[in-house]
Amino acid sequence: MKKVVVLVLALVCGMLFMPGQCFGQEQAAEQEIVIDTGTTAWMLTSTSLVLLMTPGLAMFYGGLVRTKNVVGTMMHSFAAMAIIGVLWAICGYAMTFGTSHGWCGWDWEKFMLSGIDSKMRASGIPEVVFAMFQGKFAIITPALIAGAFAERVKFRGYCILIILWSLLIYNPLAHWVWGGGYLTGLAKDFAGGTVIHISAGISGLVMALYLGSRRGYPKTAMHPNNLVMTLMGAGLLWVGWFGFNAGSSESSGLLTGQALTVTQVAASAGAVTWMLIEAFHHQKATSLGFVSGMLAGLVAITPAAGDVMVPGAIVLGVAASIVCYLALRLKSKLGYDDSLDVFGIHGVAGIVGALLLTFFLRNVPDHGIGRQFYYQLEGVIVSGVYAGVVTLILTVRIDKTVGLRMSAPAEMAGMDHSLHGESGYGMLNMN
Amino acid sequence: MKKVVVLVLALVCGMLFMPGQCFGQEQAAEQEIVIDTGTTAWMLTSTSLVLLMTPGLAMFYGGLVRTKNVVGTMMHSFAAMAIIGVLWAICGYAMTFGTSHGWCGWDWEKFMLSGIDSKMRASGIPEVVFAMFQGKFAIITPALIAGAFAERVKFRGYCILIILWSLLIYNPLAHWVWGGGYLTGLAKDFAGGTVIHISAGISGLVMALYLGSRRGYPKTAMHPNNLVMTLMGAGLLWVGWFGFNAGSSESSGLLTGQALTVTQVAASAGAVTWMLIEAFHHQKATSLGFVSGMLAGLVAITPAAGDVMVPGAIVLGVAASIVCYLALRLKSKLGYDDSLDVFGIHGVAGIVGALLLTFFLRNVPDHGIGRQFYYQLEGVIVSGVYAGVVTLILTVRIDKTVGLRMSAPAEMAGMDHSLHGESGYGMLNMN
Amino acid sequence: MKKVVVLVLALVCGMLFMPGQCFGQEQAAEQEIVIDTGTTAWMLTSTSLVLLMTPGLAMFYGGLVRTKNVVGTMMHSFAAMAIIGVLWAICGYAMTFGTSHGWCGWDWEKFMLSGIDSKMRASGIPEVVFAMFQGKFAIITPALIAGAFAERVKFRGYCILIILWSLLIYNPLAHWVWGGGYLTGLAKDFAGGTVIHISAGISGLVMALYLGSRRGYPKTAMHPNNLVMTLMGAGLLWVGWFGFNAGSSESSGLLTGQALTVTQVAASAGAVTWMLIEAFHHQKATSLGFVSGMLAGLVAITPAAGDVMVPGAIVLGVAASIVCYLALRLKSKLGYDDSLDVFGIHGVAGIVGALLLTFFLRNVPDHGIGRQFYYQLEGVIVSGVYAGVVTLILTVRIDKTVGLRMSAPAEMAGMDHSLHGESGYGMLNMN
Amino acid sequence: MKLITAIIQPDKLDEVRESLLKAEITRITVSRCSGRGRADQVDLYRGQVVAPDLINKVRLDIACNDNYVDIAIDAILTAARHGAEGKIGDGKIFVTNLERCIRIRTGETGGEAI
Amino acid sequence: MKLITAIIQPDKLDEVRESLLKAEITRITVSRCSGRGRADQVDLYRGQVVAPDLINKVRLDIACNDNYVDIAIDAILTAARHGAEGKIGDGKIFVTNLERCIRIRTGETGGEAI
Amino acid sequence: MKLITAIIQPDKLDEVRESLLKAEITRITVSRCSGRGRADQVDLYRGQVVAPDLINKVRLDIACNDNYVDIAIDAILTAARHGAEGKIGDGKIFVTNLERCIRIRTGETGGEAI
Ligand SMILES: Nc1ncnc2c1ncn2[C@@H]1O[C@H](COP(=O)(O)OP(=O)(O)O)[C@@H](O)[C@H]1O
Ligand SMILES: Nc1ncnc2c1ncn2[C@@H]1O[C@H](COP(=O)(O)OP(=O)(O)O)[C@@H](O)[C@H]1O
Ligand SMILES: Nc1ncnc2c1ncn2[C@@H]1O[C@H](COP(=O)(O)OP(=O)(O)O)[C@@H](O)[C@H]1O
Repeated sequence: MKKVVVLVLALVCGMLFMPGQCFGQEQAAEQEIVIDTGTTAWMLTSTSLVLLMTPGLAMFYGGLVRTKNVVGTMMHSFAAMAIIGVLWAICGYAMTFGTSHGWCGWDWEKFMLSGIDSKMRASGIPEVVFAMFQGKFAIITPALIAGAFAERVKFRGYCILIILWSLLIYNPLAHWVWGGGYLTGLAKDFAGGTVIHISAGISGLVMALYLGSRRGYPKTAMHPNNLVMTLMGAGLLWVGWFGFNAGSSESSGLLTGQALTVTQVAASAGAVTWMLIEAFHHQKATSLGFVSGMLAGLVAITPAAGDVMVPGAIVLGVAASIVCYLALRLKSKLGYDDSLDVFGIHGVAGIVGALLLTFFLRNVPDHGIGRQFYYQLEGVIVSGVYAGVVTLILTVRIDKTVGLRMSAPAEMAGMDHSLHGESGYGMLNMN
Repeated sequence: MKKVVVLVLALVCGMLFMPGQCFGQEQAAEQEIVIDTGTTAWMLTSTSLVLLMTPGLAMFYGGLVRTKNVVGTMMHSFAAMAIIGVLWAICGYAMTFGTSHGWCGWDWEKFMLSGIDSKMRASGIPEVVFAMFQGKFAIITPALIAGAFAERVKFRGYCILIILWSLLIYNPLAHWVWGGGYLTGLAKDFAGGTVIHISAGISGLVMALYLGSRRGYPKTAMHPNNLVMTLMGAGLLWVGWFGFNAGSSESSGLLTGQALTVTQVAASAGAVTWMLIEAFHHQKATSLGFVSGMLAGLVAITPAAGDVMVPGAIVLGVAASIVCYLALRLKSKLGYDDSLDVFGIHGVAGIVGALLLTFFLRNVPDHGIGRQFYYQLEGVIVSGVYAGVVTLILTVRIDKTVGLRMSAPAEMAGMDHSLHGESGYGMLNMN
Repeated sequence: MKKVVVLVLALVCGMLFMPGQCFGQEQAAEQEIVIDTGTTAWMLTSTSLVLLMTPGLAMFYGGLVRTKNVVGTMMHSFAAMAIIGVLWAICGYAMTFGTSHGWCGWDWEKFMLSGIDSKMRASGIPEVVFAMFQGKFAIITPALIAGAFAERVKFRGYCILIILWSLLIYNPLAHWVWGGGYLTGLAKDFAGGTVIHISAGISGLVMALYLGSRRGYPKTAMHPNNLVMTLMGAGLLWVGWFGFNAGSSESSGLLTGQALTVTQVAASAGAVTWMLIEAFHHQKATSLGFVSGMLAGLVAITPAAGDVMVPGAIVLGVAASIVCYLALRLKSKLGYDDSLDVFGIHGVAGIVGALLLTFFLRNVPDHGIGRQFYYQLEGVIVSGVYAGVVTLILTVRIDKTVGLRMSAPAEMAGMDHSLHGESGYGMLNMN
Repeated sequence: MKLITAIIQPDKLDEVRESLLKAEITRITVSRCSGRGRADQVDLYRGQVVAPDLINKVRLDIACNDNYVDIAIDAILTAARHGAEGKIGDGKIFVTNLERCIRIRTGETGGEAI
Repeated sequence: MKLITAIIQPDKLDEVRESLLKAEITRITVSRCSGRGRADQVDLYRGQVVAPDLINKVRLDIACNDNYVDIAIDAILTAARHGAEGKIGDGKIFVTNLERCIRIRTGETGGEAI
Repeated sequence: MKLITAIIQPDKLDEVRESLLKAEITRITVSRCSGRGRADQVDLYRGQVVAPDLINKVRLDIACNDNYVDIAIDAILTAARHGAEGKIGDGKIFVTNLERCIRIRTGETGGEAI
């Protein structure tokens, strides 16, 4: 814990002496871009919607674990909101969208967002709005990973992990794909299929493998403590995804509408497909299946939202659902414990979406479908390998020093009792 | 189940061979309408808000049934999100807003939304945004009906029912009232009082009567399993209704603001009225009463939102609350089992709103109040009779073939166990 | 109860004879302001977001009380939504933003919002939208206070209290600070630090002291019945606060983006700080601590949102968290029962924010920091003293007449049973 | 040693506990249950026997030495009744024989471990 | 007087209650529990003994006079079984001796108070 | 046959179950309860006797044949204690006599049905 504090103190000090308001001059020149209040309004709304996804994810994940881990699991998402919330404003935005220096970007004037306080972007929105919108993506990505090692990690280790993960993996990756780095403009990744879902999926897989299964898995069935809350969370995720995808157009117009449309269609198609599969296999359509299919559809359309039309969205949703369903069956055969299927849904559907979108592009690129597919593959592999390798290093280091895996008695007692000293549902006992 | 699959397969095949991107030429001409980013932003937001109402409804309804049916009841709303979500994009929009052919509309270029991919509407928003906004209404309407026969229908039958209900009832009705059909422009129905609430209310009533009561009703009190969740759902419904009503102005200006204002006022007035009634009758104001009054107010203002002012909104809210309260008392006398009062609230308050609004119009129409009242009555009767008759036919057919009513043992065991193989609140038992 | 009804009836009658639509002429002149659809869109969205905070607050507070009081506690927020919802439209807006008459404002044309039905504001939004946005603030403020005397007040007394509190405290205060009253323009209060949080905090403190502790406090630990719901509520509050603060800019541009940015940063900084403090003191970071810190940060940035930059936001968040943490420790020493820490969080963080912001202003005012600090202090003291004194008078009067404190047996049985005849979680028992 | 099991109305829990405390009985185990007693609502509905609904109750389990049994029962009886004459649904008390009792912390058994 | 405690599957609760009603046994207390019976899922997992998961069950407590005991047990047995031959997990019935029984409302004791 | 009822701390549930499994006791019923044991927090508050709060506990019910009783108790005792010396609140074990036991699926009774 001490190390964290030192880090934080260092940053706080740094910020007090930073060159605050001295960028006034340079800004003047750019100020001619007129503000587009409509686009700004939609980007502000999108920012709110994407932020809403994080509590939505907390509910989604929180409902799926066992009762004794519900608070701990929700805290994984909430902690990301707070920790990355500060970190992104301090240096994350600068690393991602600063002038490219190869591995990552950096501009001192973007440090603490001070230099962009009154800048505008070419799209007619204030740059701070763009920075905040992007910050919400940086928040939700580490929160996603937490599902892979649910119910068995220490909170302290987790906090340190997401700080480092964000600095060493998310920011560079996002920089490469969106910020002017070397993948920018090649692979199509409209709203973060590679940067967010594939990187989270692979990182989750690596950590789940390294940390090992929960005690008792897979012999002991671990039933969701609150499917009702998982459904509520799924509802918020769906709605929030409109901000996620349609907001990624950085506009409020045709492209925005198109992105929203295919998002809606792919989510629906994914959910319907999973229900049908289950109806055939088990004669019963489960609600957990429904939300898994919905999520698969949403993840698959994420990289494609700006570039495919309704039929493509249906195919992507259907395909993602089918492939994820098979992936989950494979997982139970392989027996590793990716507890809430971060890889099985986000990783797999992310890959399906990133590759399959090539065949449903609204405008076929000049370099042809084959070449585009190659770019897509490159994006997938680069994100996957980079995220996987660095995550492994981080996990090992943290587990060896601060400790990441909970002790057996603590795990049996549950995270809520052992790590947070609370219990999620006081109502269960008379009080 | 097989039939459903065949249907879906057929549609999917159809879509793969459809004339995809061949409408490019015709669009060029219309492209001169400049996009209004502000209006687009609000319509995108409204679309998100109305989508949020469906999980809100799932929570509202889910909290009111017994514990053993909570997942099944929430799945009614979620299934509508997915199924109608796909169906609307494929053919619902074309049937509703295509060129009128009498019973319904149709344009091949609206099939799969392909031809409108880059069209604009006169209001300055992309047509896909309008299509998505309208699609959310198509989703929530069948979900509303599900409350009338809660706790006793088979999931498979329900899914087939809502597909057919949407195709045969919702799309034509919406076409008549909004899409250029023969009622367009006569009856005032700003945001769907007739199309949505009256048609859902009457359909629910018909189905509740045909399917019969839940086992044990009304002797056995059936307590809500989670009023707390019902309250949360009510909160989301209220907020979502701003999108519902203010979004129906298809603008971001004066009319939008006026619609939002009266929505807020009518909801408040309805809730306050019900609390006062209960305070007099029972000395206790229940939370269930509160949300019922709120809902009555919201439903009543729906057809009127664009045309009445604050005093009218108060009267509508108060009147709807009083009439619904009486209607529910009458129901318990009559003894039929409209489980969550779809008719008692949506049907009755919808009728109250549609008729009463005539006397509070901001601008009295040229043809006079009497004539307007006649139009309103016509709208109510046409929607009610059409929805009622077709629903009856559908219900009987489905119940006789696929089966709609659950068997007695399955009903006693609960939908969650019998139909979905899940239980909503794992936390209730040690695990 | 009778008195309430008489009041309501009187108002309803008044409204039916009011000079309704006779303001048409005067409006014509102002109609030249063109509507800004983008700003309108954002203000409509903000209105929805701030409304969402009230159910969010219901969840936040509802989760913290004991099981037997969950419905009653949530109803405090919901009742405010309905009661103040009507009251604000009838006369609240007129009292706050009408032409100043010293103690409060008033314009007959603002009564029932009739005269502003089609007016525009200089910012390019319809005045009704502004009225509705402001109305949401009027709703949430009394709902906030309810946390201070949770689990022990009669519902009837509470309803009367919030009506009078709104009329006699909120409307005048808001008028002084924002509506053209004598504090307007002096103290910086961007989104309601003094008017909302300090006034609510002090009022809560006064009432908690007057009404006395809950039976058993502080010897008996009173565990939260549903921390999970409190976390969900916290999520909604954070998201809603974007509307609260960024909406208070009454624009959709640079200032809006800046306000949103510092809101995000201060919330994060507050939450992180509280987690660190707890990690040091107790080796465990609780979720309740997390949300307390988050709330402290959000409250502290509220008056400052338009005027500080990221470093200032971090300092405000950190400082608010630390001071609130100390305040809560002090409270447990003093032993009074501000049940959900309305004063400890809203009051204290509100004061911290209002004073501290002076030192982080983006643009130092011409009259210098010292003078500004004096204005801030004046704002704090005026709001605090006025709210405190009038609240005390109201509380005593209502407690002596209608009754405010529940009887001992009723309190032991719980509000849900005694006052509402319901139980929040039917699922807890087999049914 | 006896095991006293009382089923009471939830709204009386606090009063019963205070009454037991006054009688110096502090150890107790409480759990939720649902129940149906006097079954006056049982009836035929459309010709079918219908299971009447269950009502929320609270179950108290108190292990005590023989000389405390009557004291405990009296404490419950006075506090759990609604009004002077009681109301239907006020509840019931069951007494069974307790053969052994062991305190987990110390391993003590018998009367001392109660 | 005996106290009958039955652990049954949740989906059979309504059927069991109707069956008891037919046998004129109306008074009952119901609560949630989790259980594990026939432990065929217990196994070694990577060399460790693993606690198999608990399954949702419902617990019925019925106090009745001696002449009603067999009637009650029969009523439960018929209704709680899944299918004609029963399924693993169908549950179990325990009978203990009830020494005293007191109706809180009236203070009646013994057989009349059941 | 005896019925063993143990009230333990929730965080020890998994350990106790593993310990019972090792002792070859697999059948069990578990439910939530709240409890108050050593009542050192009871006190006067502003002159009023106050009901101290209830703490979350878990209740285990194990029916077993006489020769298994001590084995089961030992298994619980070792696993449910916090640390070597135990902590206040570790819980308690009650043993009552079980007269009959019936397996619903087969209708078997007595020792075999346990
Ligand atoms: N014979 C019984 N067996 C099991 N539980 C009982 C019995 N009698 C009463 N109870 C429990 O006590 C609760 C209150 O019973 P009450 O209605 O006061 O009893 P009575 O009808 O005998 O006056 C019931 O809801 C039930 O849970
Ligand atoms: N010996 C026992 N002690 C405690 N509870 C038992 C016992 N045997 C069975 N139960 C309870 O009965 C439930 C159903 O048991 P079941 O699997 O039908 O028993 P069996 O394996 O003996 O056929 C179990 O889940 C458990 O709650
Ligand atoms: N005499 C009793 N009657 C009923 N329950 C008891 C009794 N003694 C203990 N318990 C239960 O056991 C739990 C743990 O008790 P504990 O504090 O360990 O007991 P002790 O104070 O005797 O050491 C209590 O919370 C309560 O639920």
